[in-house]
Amino acid sequence: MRGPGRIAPGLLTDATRPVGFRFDGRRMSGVAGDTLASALLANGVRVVGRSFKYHRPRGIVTAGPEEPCALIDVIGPDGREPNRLATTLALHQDLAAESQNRWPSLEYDVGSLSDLFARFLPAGFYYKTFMAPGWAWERVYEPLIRRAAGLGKLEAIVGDHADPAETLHEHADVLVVGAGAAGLAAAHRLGASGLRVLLAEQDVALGGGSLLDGRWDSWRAKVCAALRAFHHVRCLPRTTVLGAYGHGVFGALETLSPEESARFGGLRERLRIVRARRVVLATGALERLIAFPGNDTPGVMLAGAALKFLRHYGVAVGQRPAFFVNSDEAYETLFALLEAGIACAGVIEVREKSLAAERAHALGVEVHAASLVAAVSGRRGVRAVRIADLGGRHRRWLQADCLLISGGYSPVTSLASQLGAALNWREAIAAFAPDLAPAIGQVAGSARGVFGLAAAARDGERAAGAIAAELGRSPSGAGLAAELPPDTEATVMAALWEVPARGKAFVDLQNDVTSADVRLAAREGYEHVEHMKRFTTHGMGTDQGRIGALVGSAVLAQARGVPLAEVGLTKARPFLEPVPFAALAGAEVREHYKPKRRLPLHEWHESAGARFVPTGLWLRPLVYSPQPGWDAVLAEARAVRRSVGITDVSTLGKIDVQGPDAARFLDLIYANTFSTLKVGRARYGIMLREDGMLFDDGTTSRLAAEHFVVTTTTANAAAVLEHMEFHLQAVCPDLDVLLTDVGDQWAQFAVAGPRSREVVAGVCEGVDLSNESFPFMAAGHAVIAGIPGRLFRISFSGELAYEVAVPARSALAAWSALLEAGRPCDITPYGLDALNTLRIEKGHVTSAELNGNTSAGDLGLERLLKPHGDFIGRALSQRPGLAAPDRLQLVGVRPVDRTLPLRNGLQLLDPEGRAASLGYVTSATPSVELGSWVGLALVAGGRRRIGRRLTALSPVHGESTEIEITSSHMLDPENLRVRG
Amino acid sequence: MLRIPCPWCGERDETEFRYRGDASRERPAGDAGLTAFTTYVYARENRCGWHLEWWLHVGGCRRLLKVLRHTLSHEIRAVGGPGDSLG
Amino acid sequence: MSAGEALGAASEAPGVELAACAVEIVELAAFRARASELSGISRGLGLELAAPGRAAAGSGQLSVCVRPGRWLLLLPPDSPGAQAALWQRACAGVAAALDHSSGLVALHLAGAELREVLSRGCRLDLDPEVFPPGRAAATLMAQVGVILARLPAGFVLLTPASTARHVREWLTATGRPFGLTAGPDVTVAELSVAAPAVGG
Amino acid sequence: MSPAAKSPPAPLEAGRASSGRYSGWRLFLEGLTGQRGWSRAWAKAAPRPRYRVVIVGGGGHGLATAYYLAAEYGIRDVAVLERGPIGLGNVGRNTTIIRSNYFHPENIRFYEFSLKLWETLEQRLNFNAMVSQRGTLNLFHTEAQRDLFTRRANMMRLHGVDAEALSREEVKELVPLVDLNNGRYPVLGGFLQRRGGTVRHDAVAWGYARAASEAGADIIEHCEVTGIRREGARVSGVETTRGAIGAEIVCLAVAGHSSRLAAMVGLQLPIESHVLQAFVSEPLKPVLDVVLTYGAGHFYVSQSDKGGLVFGGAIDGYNSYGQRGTLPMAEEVAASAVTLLPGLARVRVLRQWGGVMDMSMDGSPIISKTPLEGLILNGGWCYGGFKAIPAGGLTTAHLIARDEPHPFASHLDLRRFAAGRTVDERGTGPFPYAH
Ligand SMILES: Cc1cc2nc3c(=O)[nH]c(=O)nc-3n(C[C@H](O)[C@H](O)[C@H](O)COP(=O)(O)OP(=O)(O)OC[C@H]3O[C@@H](n4cnc5c(N)ncnc54)[C@H](O)[C@@H]3O)c2cc1C
Ligand SMILES: NC(=O)c1ccc[n+]([C@@H]2O[C@H](COP(=O)([O-])OP(=O)(O)OC[C@H]3O[C@@H](n4cnc5c(N)ncnc54)[C@H](O)[C@@H]3O)[C@@H](O)[C@H]2O)c1
Ligand SMILES: Cc1cc2nc3c(=O)[nH]c(=O)nc-3n(C[C@H](O)[C@H](O)[C@H](O)COP(=O)(O)O)c2cc1C
Ligand SMILES: [Zn+2]
Repeated sequence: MRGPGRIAPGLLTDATRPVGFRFDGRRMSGVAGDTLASALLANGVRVVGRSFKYHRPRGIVTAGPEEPCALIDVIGPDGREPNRLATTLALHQDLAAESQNRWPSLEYDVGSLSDLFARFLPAGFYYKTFMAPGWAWERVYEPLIRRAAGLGKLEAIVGDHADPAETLHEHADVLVVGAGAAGLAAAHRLGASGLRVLLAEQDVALGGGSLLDGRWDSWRAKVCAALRAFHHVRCLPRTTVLGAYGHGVFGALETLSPEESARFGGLRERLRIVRARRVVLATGALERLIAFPGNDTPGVMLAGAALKFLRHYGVAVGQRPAFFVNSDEAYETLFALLEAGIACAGVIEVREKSLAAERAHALGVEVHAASLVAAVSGRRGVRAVRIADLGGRHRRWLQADCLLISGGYSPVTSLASQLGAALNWREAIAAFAPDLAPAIGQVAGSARGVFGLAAAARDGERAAGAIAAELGRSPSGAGLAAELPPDTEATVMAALWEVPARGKAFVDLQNDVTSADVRLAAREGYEHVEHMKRFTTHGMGTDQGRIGALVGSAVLAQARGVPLAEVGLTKARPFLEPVPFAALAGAEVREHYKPKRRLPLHEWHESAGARFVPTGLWLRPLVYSPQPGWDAVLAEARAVRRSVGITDVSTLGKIDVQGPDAARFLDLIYANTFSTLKVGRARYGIMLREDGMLFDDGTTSRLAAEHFVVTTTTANAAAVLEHMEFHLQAVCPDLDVLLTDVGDQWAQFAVAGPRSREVVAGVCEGVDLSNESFPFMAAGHAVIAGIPGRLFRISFSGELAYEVAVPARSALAAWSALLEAGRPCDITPYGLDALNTLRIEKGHVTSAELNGNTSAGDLGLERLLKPHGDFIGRALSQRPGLAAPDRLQLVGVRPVDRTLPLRNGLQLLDPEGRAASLGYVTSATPSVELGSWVGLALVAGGRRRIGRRLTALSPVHGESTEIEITSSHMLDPENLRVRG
Repeated sequence: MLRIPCPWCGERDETEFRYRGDASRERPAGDAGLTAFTTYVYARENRCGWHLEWWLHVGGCRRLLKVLRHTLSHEIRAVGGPGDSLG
Repeated sequence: MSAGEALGAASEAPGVELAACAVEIVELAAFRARASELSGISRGLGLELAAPGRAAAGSGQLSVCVRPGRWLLLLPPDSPGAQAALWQRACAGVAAALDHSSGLVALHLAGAELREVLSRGCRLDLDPEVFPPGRAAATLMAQVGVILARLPAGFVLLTPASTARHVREWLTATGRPFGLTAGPDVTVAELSVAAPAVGG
Repeated sequence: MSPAAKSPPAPLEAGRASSGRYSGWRLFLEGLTGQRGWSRAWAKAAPRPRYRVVIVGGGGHGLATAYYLAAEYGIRDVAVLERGPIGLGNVGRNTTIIRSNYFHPENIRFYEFSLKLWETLEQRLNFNAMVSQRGTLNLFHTEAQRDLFTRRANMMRLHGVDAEALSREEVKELVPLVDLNNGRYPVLGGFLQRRGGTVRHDAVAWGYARAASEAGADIIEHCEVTGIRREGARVSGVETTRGAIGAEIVCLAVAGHSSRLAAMVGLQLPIESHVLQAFVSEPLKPVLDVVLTYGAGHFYVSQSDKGGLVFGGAIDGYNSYGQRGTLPMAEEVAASAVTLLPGLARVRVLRQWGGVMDMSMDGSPIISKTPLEGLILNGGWCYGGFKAIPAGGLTTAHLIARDEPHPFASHLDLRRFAAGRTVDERGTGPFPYAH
């Protein structure tokens, strides 16, 4: 047998449970516990995809989430899911995977032609060409580039299909990230100190590097059992910490096991938001790449990955591996493979000598000391490697079916640097290691450059001890350090970044960035590491350059002639592992994107055939008819004008204002005066923002000397309450006032129309509704259909009208009683559309006019501004710009040809004059009273233009209408009806 | 993500609060004139460093908090009520 | 198992149980510097006002304090507005008494897995050591304002009426994998029976 | 001032290496010799003791201002001082959208001017910034929104700017990924500006730097301005980490750091610094051919030429100088994405970052003189200053060279706040955290 295959049972696999799957249509079989990568290797598959830019054949390089190459598409019942990592994807029955970025097949890919032209396509080539002719970019070049770029294809089902997702909130004293020797030891000691611990491990099993060394099995079992016994410790395998967000907040992504997934209705992952007082970063170290020609050949793999495939899955990644290494750690794979009966082609070792090389030699392995790999032969799989001396000069070819490489180990520093840790250069390991502030937490184990399992475990205990002490706990019980299997003595590694030889040597295997690209960047002045990254796209792939970042920096350092420590690494950002939109989004999507606020009478409106419209969070009845068009709306509005209608205005904001200083407070908040309002009366009020612009309007009623109830617009209900609370607490904290949101407590209905008095009188016992005793703008307590409530004589429609308020629980009783009382007058429920028609006819404003850019003067409300005394917005409302004669002012508009419609958003132009717009239509409606469409508009110096004609244009609709400017009070300008 | 220690409710996620801006400015007296109000409304020190600011705990106790926070590191050094000077 | 957990879990059914809770809700809001007077008045009416962040019980009623100077009283069902009027008269000049019986909806939640369910929407630390019976807090859950009070027999959850259906649906959906069941309505007397005295 | 009116090519200063012309042909030739013939895109200049104009900030606006000063107005005695490497501020971290769909006619004019400059920029700079006019589509979900967009589109059309109203069906056709009904806030339609699109952000900084450098300006990196010198009522230069530099005119183009620079002369600006976050997904084959904005929440998205979905949402909403992302924003933006485009549910998000923006008190930029004579401010760009880089640079250069505002930027004067002539696109008032 040549090439990879399964040779033994693995730690994580169950050979008795075969699992069938497909790759590129081919049926294959793996076993339970496999990842797709281990199963593919077990089936002898070497090439799994094509690279991003040059479409070169690529194989599996790592055995974990750091994988740059083995990205595949998974085809499931819900469509095609792109860019899954074969190295972390748990194999399951009938999994269908497809290689990507190739056409027509993985074997023969037309895109690989670009590899032939690679010399003309260096990093950033597109900045230098494709500039002319201008139109060609969008039509020719860009589509080509786009099609060539991208990795996987997205063909998900669009429609009702939604992925279940959920977000969990977690709290702990300490979050331990990583369950290797360091993390396990730390969690154990923290647990023993009585601290609440959360241990997150991205892998399916706890243990990290200790899983790779059989001597550690009993220690690990013991620690895991101890952790399970602590009630304050929770272990979360399959959980990757995605990012560190400060203030002890971390995001973590848990991938559910199949059983857990079934329990949660197909949920695939959950986002855990962790809040912890301290963190232990025991995230380990990642093996890194070496840049040499052919380092992307399928079959070139990190040595540690080969060990993991062997131990976890019983898969040998080759039958005749060669090694290219620079540290003793990498020999662990060699020894394990030898033990498993795999003969080794030889070790190409950078160092002159080392303890590990001596051990290898003793086992009969040929070690080529002080040597490099200068080339790899075989395009679809390693066949031989060329051994060279340290100067890159050829020595000989070595036959091998795979090449296991190791450029040393770099601590995983991303979370630490997100937490503001400084990264220090450590010559002994040729890598950066972080230093975390103790107030945030500790870094432990190989994440801190402490290599070796026993050393890491001891370091984990040290970190835990430091944290426990800082949180005021003393660890109880003996540590586990005494029982650790000793680390093997090791010779120090020798840094090796790049082999001096011709040919494409990749520093980023996913984005096809070569060391030559990095040098080109330096030559062109993109010499800062962040410029180099952006110019070459180094480290910008899904793997974020985890195994190649430092190599790229090293090549750059060499090109610039400065130390690597000075070049540094690019900025590390969330997410440590690409995270599905669905998982980030959680459950509050689509139907549940925003909560629905429902009226107390929601069900009644529904049964009455209301069409609902979402307004903010509310669902409001728009019109009581399924038919689109104006007929139903106008019928409702007409009922109000002719007889009586009833509408649910419970969405209005209602704020209860009480206290000895309530009136004074309202005088400050409102532009008009409320201290002069009599008990039992209501007043229309406007409030400004401090910059002098209108903020909100509504009626405020005085129920008692020190008790007011304020109504706000629906849209601004929350904002107005906050505005009031802010000013009460920050600006006039001396006032004794209580503000309470009573919006949901009260249901409120407007009964409007010439016959509204009869209807209201029919349900309010013992109240005299005559103009004398309950005139326009009267307000007070009332018993409505036997329910203690409130009655206001206010009108938004311009008709004689009342607003009735009852506790929401009694809404249906009151509403039904009103309908019953209104039956003789044919009382008609009306919706938001009719409400709008009525208010436009009357010239009342809503958010279309109160748009944040209008002043009281603009809307003709300047008479409401109190002449004396302070109020919010007074000073800046007097700025000269707000009095400019060309400001947009509120007016009415009507089409000159009364048969023509208007629409909102029409621009208004002087028919004779220039093309500049004079203003625009804010709200328009067919009128029930005036026999044409009518509208409100904001027009430059509009009040001066009343009676003039303008052209109303909607170029996007190809419409042009002549209109005439009228007063905004188009109906009953003397306001007689409301007083009727 | 900020975790703001509300004196009334304890430490809470930033999502429970509504930011209300710079708390170092004081509203001028009503008759202080246009310039004073223009400065109050528009001019900001906008410090990169320790910043005194308002947060309204709308998702909790609905009290207005004064918070001393570092706008670069986001460290929160002190939290109090409107009357407290957090220096 | 912590003391709190033992206390809480002992009486809890497995899974999660959701029940309606019929109560009158009155909010007392003290005017400036009148809080202690208000406590006296309340005590006179047989109800101890809870300390901040707490829930307290007395003679078939509950008081919950999640805002300084303000208390929510959970009282037995009565005719609309009657309780508010009664308290209004009792506290005149000292505090405002506002009826929220319509504005807030009360739910009762219990069960061994309740914390699992709540942790999917509530950002508070509900570990019984941190949030033992007798604690109360206002917070957001499923994007909506809620008031949570932990009692020996589970949680009382108050939420605005307009979003009550949303919260209920959310609880039902989230609780499904944990075997959520609908329990019989709970009365405030049942709730308050075992509640700790002032200050929890 | 027509952007096409070129001043004669500037003679290269002695010792200043030219990177030569870029072209496909040259790329081919270089390919034959191992791409060895390229030299630095812009000269790494060292500071001289004085310049006529010192521009603080090597972002898009600073570099563009230097370029137009030299190439358009013949002022070559110019230095751009950048505290780090150029182009890593907001110009290097934004979501790259260009468009000119604004409400205020003054803004339409200004941003349309910019869009026009984008359309010929690459030929002019001889640098392919991948100006891609793929269209910007704003969806609406309420009638009120439709009305606002109608009004805006009509205003644009009156100014000769392209805008189209799309029906639901047309939206679906253009972006099949959109779920028109999406549960909570159905899509009612959209407004499309076909000439809007995206530009490769880094290339903008590099292209302007290269062109400015060739035209004679000094691009000085790793030179942080630590103080502003004044003589009486006039500015006289700056203090930097590389020594003092004299100047007749000092122009601040430091975006999110405007207040810090202004504070050096005791000036408080109507600006707050807030963080806007952005995200990028794993690369995909083409799925989205327009820039799309959701109208029922804060979310917008486009697909980069590399294949990543580039998207973002609202600002964090509190003063911040930390270029980092937060978890709640990631959740919120993703929730909007999945709601509007359920097909993205399984797509993975790769990276999250933030940028510090100069949020002005009315949401419009400031290109203006300041109370200190000779000190010019280019700032207040909020989250929309990338698209404005060509026009911002050119009009700032005009203000410096001609001592009077460019007609397209006269509404951006700093005095508009006191005068009550704010240009508030959103009507949110002086609350940058609410913009
Ligand atoms: C996430 C995000 C998305 C955005 N999306 C868009 C979009 O789609 N479309 C759009 O039009 N706009 C967008 N913007 C806004 C746009 O990026 C900015 O408005 C614009 O880039 C700001 O101008 P600038 O390029 O000159 O700023 P910057 O690039 O920030 O330049 C300012 C420079 O000044 C330097 N500096 C600061 N202090 C000093 C000092 N003391 N001395 C020397 N140098 C100093 C900085 O280092 C920086 O390089 C977005 C912004 C962000 C953050
Ligand atoms: N094989 C070698 O030559 C070599 C060299 C250096 C270090 N190491 C290994 O380092 C180990 C030292 O132990 P250690 O505990 O420091 O490291 P470790 O590698 O054993 O454990 C780190 C663990 O953290 C997990 N992890 C990393 N990032 C994570 C994240 N964001 N979220 C959740 N989990 C995350 C990893 O999956 C891993 O299990 C030893 O196993 C040693 O063998 C090995
Ligand atoms: C339009 C655009 C596209 C990007 N595409 C990628 C990408 O494909 N891969 C990647 O890792 N980062 C990508 N980034 C993010 C950058 O790597 C980087 O995070 C961002 O520019 C901010 O810089 P900083 O993270 O170094 O602070 C992109 C950024 C932008 C603005
Ligand atoms: Zn609070």
